[in-house]
Amino acid sequence: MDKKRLKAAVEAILFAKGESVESKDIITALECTEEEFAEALDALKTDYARADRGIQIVELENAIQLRTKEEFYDDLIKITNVPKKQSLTDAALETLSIVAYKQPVTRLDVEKIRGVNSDSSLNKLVEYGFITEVGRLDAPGRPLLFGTTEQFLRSFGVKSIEDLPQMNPDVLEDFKAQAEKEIQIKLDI
Amino acid sequence: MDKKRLKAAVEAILFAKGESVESKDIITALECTEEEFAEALDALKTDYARADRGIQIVELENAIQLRTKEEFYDDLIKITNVPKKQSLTDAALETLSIVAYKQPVTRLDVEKIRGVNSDSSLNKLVEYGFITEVGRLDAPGRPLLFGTTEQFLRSFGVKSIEDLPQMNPDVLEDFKAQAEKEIQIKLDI
Amino acid sequence: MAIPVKLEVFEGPLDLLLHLIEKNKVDIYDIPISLITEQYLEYVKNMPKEDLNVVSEFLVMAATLLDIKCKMLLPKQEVEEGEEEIDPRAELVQKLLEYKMYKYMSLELKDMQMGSERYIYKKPNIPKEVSSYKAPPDYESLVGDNTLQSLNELFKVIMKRNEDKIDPIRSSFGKIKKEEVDLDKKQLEVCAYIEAHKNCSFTDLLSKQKSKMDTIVTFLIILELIKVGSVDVKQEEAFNDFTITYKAPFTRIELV
Repeated sequence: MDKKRLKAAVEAILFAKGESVESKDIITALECTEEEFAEALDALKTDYARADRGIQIVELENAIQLRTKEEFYDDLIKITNVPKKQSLTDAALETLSIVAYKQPVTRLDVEKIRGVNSDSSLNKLVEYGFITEVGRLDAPGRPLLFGTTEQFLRSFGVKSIEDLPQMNPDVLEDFKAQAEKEIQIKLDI
Repeated sequence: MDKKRLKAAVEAILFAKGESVESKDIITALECTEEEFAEALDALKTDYARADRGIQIVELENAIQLRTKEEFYDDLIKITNVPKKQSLTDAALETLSIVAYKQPVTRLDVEKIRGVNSDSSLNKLVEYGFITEVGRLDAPGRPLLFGTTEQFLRSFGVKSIEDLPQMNPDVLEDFKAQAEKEIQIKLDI
Repeated sequence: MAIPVKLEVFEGPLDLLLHLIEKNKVDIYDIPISLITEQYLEYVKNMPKEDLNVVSEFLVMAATLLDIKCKMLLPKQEVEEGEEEIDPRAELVQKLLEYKMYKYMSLELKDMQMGSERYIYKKPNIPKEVSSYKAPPDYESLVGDNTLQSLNELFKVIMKRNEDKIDPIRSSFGKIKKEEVDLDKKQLEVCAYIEAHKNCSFTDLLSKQKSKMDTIVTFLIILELIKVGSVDVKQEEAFNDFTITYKAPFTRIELV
């Protein structure tokens, strides 16, 4: 398949499918090499980057998907029914951050960290499609394990779990420094 | 709104809606003139006409819509219909053997022999082209008669129906005799 | 009287503790346990008690706090050489830090979600020609290992199975007619029997019946005779036989 046709075919597939498509599936269907696919994808991205284009490619784990560019949101809400955003409660957000950073986790893991029963938060997150059951822990009772979904990546604007903001011990150090500073201020007064 | 932005916004709207959008609705949403809109639309059409684009604009009455170019349907088929390995079910094989050896047969004949409704097996076999309607029985309701096809002969390596191993009345008599014998043995015990 | 205080809502005991630590501007690594416990208990005392599950979660933490407070009041235990002395608060501090970290990350997530709200995705538009496409039959895989021979074998099996369904012995049996019990005749028989014996045993009467249906009908007739007052039935002891005594002339019984 010549380069132009390959590029066009990738666009055609992404448009028709609407949802995310795994790169390897496209490569199989179009019978091209990984390099040829990567080249076509790059060419498409360059195209879409132009100011007179309204759509863009978003990469999620090993899949790609088309979406509108952010700057047309205000125009779009005037004419399309924008799906309602799932606004999450603080409890659900806390639970989500535990699942995202510690996945796979059981209900009990979440409950231990939060110090409260988190069933309803977990259920809500499953219902919204942000997390899903990813298996069972090899332990008595074989409890369910939860992990985040592609929908989570999409809704929170990250390519993959690795791209989540880092949560490292430094953050904890910051907390400590902050706490100490606060105490200092107090003592100074 | 500058021309490039207008063009991009039209693309974003067409993409997000997926279905057809009335031109006047786009004009209202983007607060542009009819001329500006027509110009943007033309520019988009010129873009999409290029060989390296996979989508096109379709105009219907007073509405427009984005659509995959027809020449990529084959690629889409490859990615949306992952071919399942086809094989004949036991039910279909039974039905096929009955049609092959007792043809021409009606649905009712097959059903009587198999003891179960065989419509779906018969339909499947017709769909695969192994059997076909060969006429109608001269009986109340004029039921359809089925027989095997050339495809069946080809696939099972027979030159003609006459080459099928015959199942003659003697064989049936044998079965009957055999069944009686078995019962006799049972009674003797 | 307690002044009603509008209570802040906390996600859980850890959330409340963090709040108290921040409010008092104390070091999370060196929590003044008495002060914090006191404030914690004060909050729990005032919290709405409707949801006992929630309350109990807060109470568990209260118990933990009191436990730590006790340990800190006790004189320090002798520590074995080389081993570091364990602060009773250490475990709680760890939990608080872990929770605080995830809580912090949850705020980051919240911002991220707001930032990615402005993209719109589209629904699939699979052309009809594509979605209704049916792959042509792959005859090789359809036929698979089946041969004309196996088809023939299968046909023989089916025909045999069909033949076996007809049991050659039973199919030759004549039909057995159902024995009907003639109610009028039966009634006359039973009545005549009782009248002739004046006193008779129920068991004896039943033992004279030929079939199950006869027995059932006889029993029903006796019940009816009792009802219309033609006979008396006596039983000397539980589980013993009944004695049927003739009382009055019989009238025709309509058994339904």
